[in-house]
Amino acid sequence: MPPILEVRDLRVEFPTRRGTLTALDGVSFDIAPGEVLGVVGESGAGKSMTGAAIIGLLEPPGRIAGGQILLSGKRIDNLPYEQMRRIRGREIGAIFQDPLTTLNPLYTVGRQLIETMQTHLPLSDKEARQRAIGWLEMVGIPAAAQRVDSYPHEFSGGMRQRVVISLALCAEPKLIVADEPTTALDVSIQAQIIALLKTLAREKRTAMMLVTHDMGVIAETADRVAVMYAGRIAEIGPVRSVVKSAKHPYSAGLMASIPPLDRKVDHLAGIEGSMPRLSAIPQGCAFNPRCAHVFARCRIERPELLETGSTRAACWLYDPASEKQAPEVMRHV
Amino acid sequence: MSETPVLVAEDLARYFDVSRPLLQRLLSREGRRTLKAVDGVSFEIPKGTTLSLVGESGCGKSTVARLVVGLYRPTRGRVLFEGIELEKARADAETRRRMQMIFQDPYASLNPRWRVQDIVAEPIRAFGMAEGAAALRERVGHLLTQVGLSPLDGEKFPHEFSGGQRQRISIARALSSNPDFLVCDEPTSALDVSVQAQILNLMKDLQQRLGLTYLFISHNLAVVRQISDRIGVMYLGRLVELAPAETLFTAPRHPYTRALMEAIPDLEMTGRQRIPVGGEVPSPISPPSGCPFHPRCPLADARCKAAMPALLAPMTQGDTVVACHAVEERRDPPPAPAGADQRIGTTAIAL
Amino acid sequence: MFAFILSRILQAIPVMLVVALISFAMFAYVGDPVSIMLGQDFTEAQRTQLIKDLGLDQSFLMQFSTFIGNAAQGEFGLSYRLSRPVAQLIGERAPATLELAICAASIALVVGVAMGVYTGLYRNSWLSRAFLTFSLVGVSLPPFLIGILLILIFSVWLGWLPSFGRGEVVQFGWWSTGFLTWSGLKALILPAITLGLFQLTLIMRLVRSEMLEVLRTDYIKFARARGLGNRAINFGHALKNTLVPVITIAGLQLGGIIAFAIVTETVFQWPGMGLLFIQSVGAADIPVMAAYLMLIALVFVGINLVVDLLYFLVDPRLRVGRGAAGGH
Amino acid sequence: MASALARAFDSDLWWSFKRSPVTVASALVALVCILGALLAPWIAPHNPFDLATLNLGDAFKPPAWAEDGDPLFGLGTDDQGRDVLSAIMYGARISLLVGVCAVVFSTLVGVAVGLLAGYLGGTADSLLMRIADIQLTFPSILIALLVDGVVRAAVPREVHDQIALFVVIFAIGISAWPQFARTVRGSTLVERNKEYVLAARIIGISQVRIMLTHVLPNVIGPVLVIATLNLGFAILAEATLSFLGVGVPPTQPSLGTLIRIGNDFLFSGEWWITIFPGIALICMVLSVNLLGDWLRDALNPRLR
Amino acid sequence: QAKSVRWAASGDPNTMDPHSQNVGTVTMVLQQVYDPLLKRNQDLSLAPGLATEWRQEEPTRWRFTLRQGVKFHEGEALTAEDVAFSVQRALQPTSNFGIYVDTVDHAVAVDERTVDIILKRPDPILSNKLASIFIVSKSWSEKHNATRPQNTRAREEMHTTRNTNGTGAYRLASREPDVRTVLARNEAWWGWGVEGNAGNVTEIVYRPIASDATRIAALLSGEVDFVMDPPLQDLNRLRAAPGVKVIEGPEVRSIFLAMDVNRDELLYGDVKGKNPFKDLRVRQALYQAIDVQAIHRTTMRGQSVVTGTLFPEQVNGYVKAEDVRLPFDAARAKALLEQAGYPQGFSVTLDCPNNRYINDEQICQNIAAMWSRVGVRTAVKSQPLAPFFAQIQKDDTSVYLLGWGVPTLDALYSFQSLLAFRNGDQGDGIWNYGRYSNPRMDALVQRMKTDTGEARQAAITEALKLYREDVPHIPLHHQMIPWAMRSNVQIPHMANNQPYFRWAVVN
Ligand SMILES: Nc1ncnc2c1ncn2[C@@H]1O[C@H](COP(=O)(O)OP(=O)(O)OP(=O)(O)O)[C@@H](O)[C@H]1O
Ligand SMILES: Nc1ncnc2c1ncn2[C@@H]1O[C@H](COP(=O)(O)OP(=O)(O)OP(=O)(O)O)[C@@H](O)[C@H]1O
Ligand SMILES: [Mg+2]
Ligand SMILES: [Mg+2]
Repeated sequence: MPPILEVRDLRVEFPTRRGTLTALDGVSFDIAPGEVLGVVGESGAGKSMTGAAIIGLLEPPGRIAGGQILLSGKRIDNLPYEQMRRIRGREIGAIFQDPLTTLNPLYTVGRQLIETMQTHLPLSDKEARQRAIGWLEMVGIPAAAQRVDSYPHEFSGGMRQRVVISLALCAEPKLIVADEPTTALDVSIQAQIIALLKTLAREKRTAMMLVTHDMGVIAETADRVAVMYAGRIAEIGPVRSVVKSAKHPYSAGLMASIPPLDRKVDHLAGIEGSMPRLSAIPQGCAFNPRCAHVFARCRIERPELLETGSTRAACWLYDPASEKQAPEVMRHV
Repeated sequence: MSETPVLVAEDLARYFDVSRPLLQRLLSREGRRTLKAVDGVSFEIPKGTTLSLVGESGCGKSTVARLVVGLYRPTRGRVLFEGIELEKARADAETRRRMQMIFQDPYASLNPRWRVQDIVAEPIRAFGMAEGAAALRERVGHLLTQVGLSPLDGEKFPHEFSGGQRQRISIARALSSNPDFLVCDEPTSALDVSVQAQILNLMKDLQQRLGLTYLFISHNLAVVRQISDRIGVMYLGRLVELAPAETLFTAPRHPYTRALMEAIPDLEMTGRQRIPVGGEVPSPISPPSGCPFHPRCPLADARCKAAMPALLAPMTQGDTVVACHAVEERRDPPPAPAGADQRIGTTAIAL
Repeated sequence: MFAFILSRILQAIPVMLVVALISFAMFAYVGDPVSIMLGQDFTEAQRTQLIKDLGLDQSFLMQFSTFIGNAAQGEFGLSYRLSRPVAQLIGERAPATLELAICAASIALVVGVAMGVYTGLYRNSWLSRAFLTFSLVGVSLPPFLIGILLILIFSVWLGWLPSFGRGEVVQFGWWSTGFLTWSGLKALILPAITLGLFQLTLIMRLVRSEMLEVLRTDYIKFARARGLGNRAINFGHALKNTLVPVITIAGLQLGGIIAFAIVTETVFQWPGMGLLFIQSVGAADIPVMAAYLMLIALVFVGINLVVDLLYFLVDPRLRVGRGAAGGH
Repeated sequence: MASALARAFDSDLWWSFKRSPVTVASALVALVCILGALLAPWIAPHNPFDLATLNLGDAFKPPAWAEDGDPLFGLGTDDQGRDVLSAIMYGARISLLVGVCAVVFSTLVGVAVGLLAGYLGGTADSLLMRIADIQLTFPSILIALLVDGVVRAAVPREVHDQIALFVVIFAIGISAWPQFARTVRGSTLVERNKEYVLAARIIGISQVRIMLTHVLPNVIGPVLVIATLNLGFAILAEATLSFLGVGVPPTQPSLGTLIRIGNDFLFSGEWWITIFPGIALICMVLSVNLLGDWLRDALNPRLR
Repeated sequence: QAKSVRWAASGDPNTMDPHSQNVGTVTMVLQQVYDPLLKRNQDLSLAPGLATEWRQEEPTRWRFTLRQGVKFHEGEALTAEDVAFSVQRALQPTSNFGIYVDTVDHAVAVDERTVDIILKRPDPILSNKLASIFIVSKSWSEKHNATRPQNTRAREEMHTTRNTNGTGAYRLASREPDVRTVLARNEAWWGWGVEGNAGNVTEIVYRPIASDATRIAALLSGEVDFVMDPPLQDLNRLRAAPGVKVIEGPEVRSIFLAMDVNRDELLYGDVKGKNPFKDLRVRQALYQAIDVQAIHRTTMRGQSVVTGTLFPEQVNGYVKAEDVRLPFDAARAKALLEQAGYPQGFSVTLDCPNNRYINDEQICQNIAAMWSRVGVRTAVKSQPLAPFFAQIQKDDTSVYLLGWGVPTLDALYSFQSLLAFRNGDQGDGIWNYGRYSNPRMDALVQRMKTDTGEARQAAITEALKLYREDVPHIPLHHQMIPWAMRSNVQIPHMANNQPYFRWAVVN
């Protein structure tokens, strides 16, 4: 099946007073219909930026400086605003992190739903309202027929996130970009929202890019996962492989940092140091200053995504050419 | 334990008045409205151990923390610091010196206009613990080194540091007065996992080296597990279960504790469908009657709706106390939940 | 809703009392009406008699309570200067000031909001920059200078517009309006512009910054992500949200318009309350000044009430009591 | 100190300053105005305040470049034979003095009240803010007119002229403090619940000290912006009061008084008496406002 | 056809009651509406008004014969009763016109056409005074409950506050205080066609415009036809403006400075223990320090008559020979100061109104500069007229500027108010705030009150001489009042600053 979304070598830059920052550099991946791609990484790694670039809503002065984004085989990164607008909502839906602020407080949720649907679909007011109620029911809002005329502040956080999801889905897009949809929610509510997203994606065969820094959510929801580090993809592959046997030293360290629930450990593995600022990304592999397996080449040359068997990792350890110099091939922690 | 616990909370309660202004209240004929942020919480923390409190947002964890360090006065009940009433204890600088707090938000917990060395030195100055500028500088340098920073960093301002480094500065400040007791209110929840691991390691390390006592607050069960000796689960301002860490994870008793464990995403792709807790967290202004958890509880019956359960020790486990009618009446499923033993090798949690 | 309005009104009472006290206490000292009223020839006995007649020999508290009692009934006595009931005088002058204020406010609001929205949306266009520069010049020009310059240009040089007064007015009961005659409308233009210009620039700047603020919010981003059209986003979502703070400030500004009318009316000899006030200050006409001040306060209280009601209309979050909604 | 300076020149503020030619220009204009005003006694060609030097024979001389101009009086003379240029410099001195003092006064009051209200909260807060509300009920020039009238009546008249300046300063200053108080209170409410304040409280630092060393430095940023913008308003308010005839005494005219006096001669062809002070006033206020505007944008990270 | 004059000045009448307020702004409107017994010619001499003849029957009894066929605006015929009533009305305590009838005991109607006025004592200038008393209808006043003048002091409103019923050439058609007062021609007026009353104005619209600039702008832009008080500095421009003309003429108002010559130490000055103004040499010095010609030229723009005496020539009793100034001589002024013991000068505060007389504040500043130059450091304290008068009427001043008009056109009015010692008698010394006191002056004033003919003039002449010698005031100038109007309007200029529209012609 041809992928619904293809991202090729995406590069996003921010011109600032102290020179141009490269927020994303050479990001490439694709998502097939009905597939859930998880994107994880630490804060500032460029996860949201990737999402924003795909829906064409990079905050100025950020701009796409290179690469391509293709939706169903058509380039969309260079579309004029008006054409891109018709794609947003209709072909690509988006869900943001904070349900408390993503809804316009001055309009009823029904109005916002109807407005969205009528923007993209030829619906009469009555039909649209019917559908709005239907969508609210679908995302599990009890007494939807009455709640459709409520204002956002009359809903709790979890309920609001459901409304946001219904808004993202109501024009039946083929792809959903969900940027940390559960981070702002309580643990118990989080589970509800994830379950909902999963069900909807499966039922509607919608592809989904799920951005989060919660590995648990990814493990449970995603089919494949991309680990990002300093604006680049460090590793990408099937979720089971990444979680169980990450190949890139960073993803491996990340997994090891997660405190286990089932046992107490004396010392969490962790990774020393912290992610570099965009203005000071080291030459070569961005991870090299923190990497336990660093060798000369890492400091000079930037690694491409390399096949490691089950996943693809941007690490020279997996380049047959550098095998000789490499320290012993790392074992999964 | 024969030794006096470092901290004892007895029937601690704190209500907030969230009424509307008098005039409007009179006109719309509504009474005062109180928010019972914490309502009758009791626990003790023996020296050198860690008690953790977990629970969802708004359940009163931070309020307990603030009560314990004396930022709030309790509405009811009292706090004893080494057997002394907190108010009295805090009146004495020497005792005050011995309790410190670490906060959640590494961005708000450091005064952005102060240099790091001044931030760290503030308690030292306040308690007159260093004679002369040189001694002060040396001590600050030492503290910074202790938390894994360079003494040279003292010259900088907080905004020049990453979140994790700021949290270290926060810890350095807390340690600067040589405290015995640290209250940590979600010290890692604003941090990335890799950094969180560093901070947790650091805290554990310090506890071992300095014999600190922690009250540790988090909403993250996995984090709590790594650091606690005992864990209290809070729901709507009350403790619903208080148990040794191991016991809580191997044999959670309260339906809410179980639900929480259920809700944690599973890093092990078992294909098992999680069963999320239904419903929403009720508002603490108008909590449900009886057991506050009953609207969401699969085991709820008429009694749960009517009467508030007391925190009791169930027959089967020695050190655990649970506030649940179902547990008391043994209506609950068998203690060892399916999740715990099946999920061997599971790492999980919200980062 | 009703309770809300009632509570607002109750809250206004102490405000009005304080205003009454201030206006009374302050103006009781500003000038000595006695010497004005006596004219060129009088004896000492006449002087004492007059002081007694005016009640100026009574204790402060007595004078004040009399004042309040009367004021509550809209009774401010007779003007020292004009020997006519103050209420009537002010009643006659109010339409002129109110019409001027309404015009100035409408100009300020309509043009100010429009320019504010434009500069908010197109931050970097040259027109925006021109508007911004213009607005700064606007707040840097003293209003009296603007008035004088406008007269110089449009009345004296070009002879297009009248330089003073209201033109022909049409009387509807006690209300006299200049809106219905050609000369009345022409006479309105210069004073309304002078008065409105300052507020216009303030409102424009306010709307602009609120607009910039709102355009950055998550819900606007989300609205874009849903593919809504620019019009729907800018005017449906963004503008309405900027209204909430704009309403408050604009409300206060409108009060400012009435106060600044003093200057404008002086320059344009506009027969409104401000002119009456300044003339009264010159003659130490205490009753008129006190009444004027009370009226201004009342207008402010009224405006604030309207502002609160507008909040109600615009922002659904205010329609339920605080704390009833969930969420932390 | 040197490092502080170096840092200042390396800061974002300096950078955004350099980048905006309008701002640089307005800073220059403001500097010229301020220097001209401050140094007036030394650099002004005449001393318009010294009555003994005035000669009625010199009255109504047009600017030097005009036909009957006198090179001695660059911008001409007014009805009293005062040199307009000198009068402007001395007048700007008064205007600036009034403006700056009024702003400093309202800033001090406003910041103190705002800090107290925000930090103490509760009854003190509602009381102080209520007062601010009532004060806001009166438009500023009304307040100024009131204060002026009351003070004139309340103090013995020998001291009137000596204190006239202070009265104007007070009158203008008093009408602006609620704005500062509200802003400071707002930020204080935010700051005082920030964790660094809690940390200081746990240590047991005294409330006053916390207010001054922790809260104050963090709420002062917006105050600076408001203060700059208010400076323009204060200068204008002084001019307006003087125009209405209740400002500083006419023997020591401020710019506003000069404009009012000159206004009488506008139609009679002696335009320079009012136009030059008018231009000076506008330049001064405009440059200050431009600077304030820039400062506001530069300090607001979200506008970058 | 309709000929309308739009007329503007800075002030507005504050009542329409004919006997309540003796103020120029009131009179200028009312005298179009009401007639007095005697009217004035263009040179201010007396002419028959409602009375066609008048005679002094006895020293204390005057007889007036009324004009026939005169009707009030509301239709009733003028009778002797109306005249007697009007005089009595002016005598009421609430009247502000007492000074014009101070010698009158009462008035009686002898028959339909004859009225006798009985005096308390002989009054040489009664006829002059009666030219200021308007005649109202008795029946109308009684019907509207207005038999006494409106008491502005008691804050009352009467029918007469806003309504009129006179016999004059114009009727009050409508009135909005401070905004607009409209007068309509009374075609039935007895005077049309008589004695050169050839006016053709059918409607007068009066509008007060307080701001000088605005008033002038309105004239220039053609919004008004006639401005009574154009600012002096604008005269040149007005003269040059097409379609506008300026007519000039003297006003019976003199501007002078008066000094506190009573206190032992000045209230506002730095001389301790003595009052420099008590020293004649200091008064002369200050007099001679003033370059009044410069003020005349610059500040007054030629619109003043420099004077050395108390009142202008239009006033009865004026003596040309006494109208001589001490010469301007700064050196002499310094010398005099030195002789008086003030080689370093002293400081003093000059009180000054700023909206009462023509360029009052500027004149004060001029003088302050001139005095400063001879060493008398002068601070000017200028205020609007209300606080200014409030202050000086408490004698709370050291030196002040005052302007004095003489509505009776007789010397007594000035001497009595300004220079007599304040002894509690009606009118004596009530504007003498420097409390100048000279028994000789007081005696002369008493003589002016009773003497007639030559004897009286002798007293006045002597008083004027004393005024020059004693220097209780420093006289400056008599004001000139230019009127500005559109060229198609002709209104004769009057020294009492009153326009008489019965003479006005619009082309
Ligand atoms: N306007 C901007 N100017 C300069 N840099 C920016 C701007 N916006 C974002 N960045 C930088 O771009 C990088 C990527 O940001 P992004 O928001 O995508 O991170 P993220 O992975 O979503 O992090 P989080 O988990 O915190 O949401 C960050 O380092 C951020 O500092
Ligand atoms: N000062 C206060 N005034 C009124 N209500 C308060 C106050 N402080 C806390 N609350 C309320 O008390 C309840 C408990 O708050 P608390 O901060 O203790 O929760 P928490 O468990 O720390 O939540 P979180 O995980 O979000 O930090 C909340 O509903 C909160 O809104
Ligand atoms: Mg993000
Ligand atoms: Mg908390």
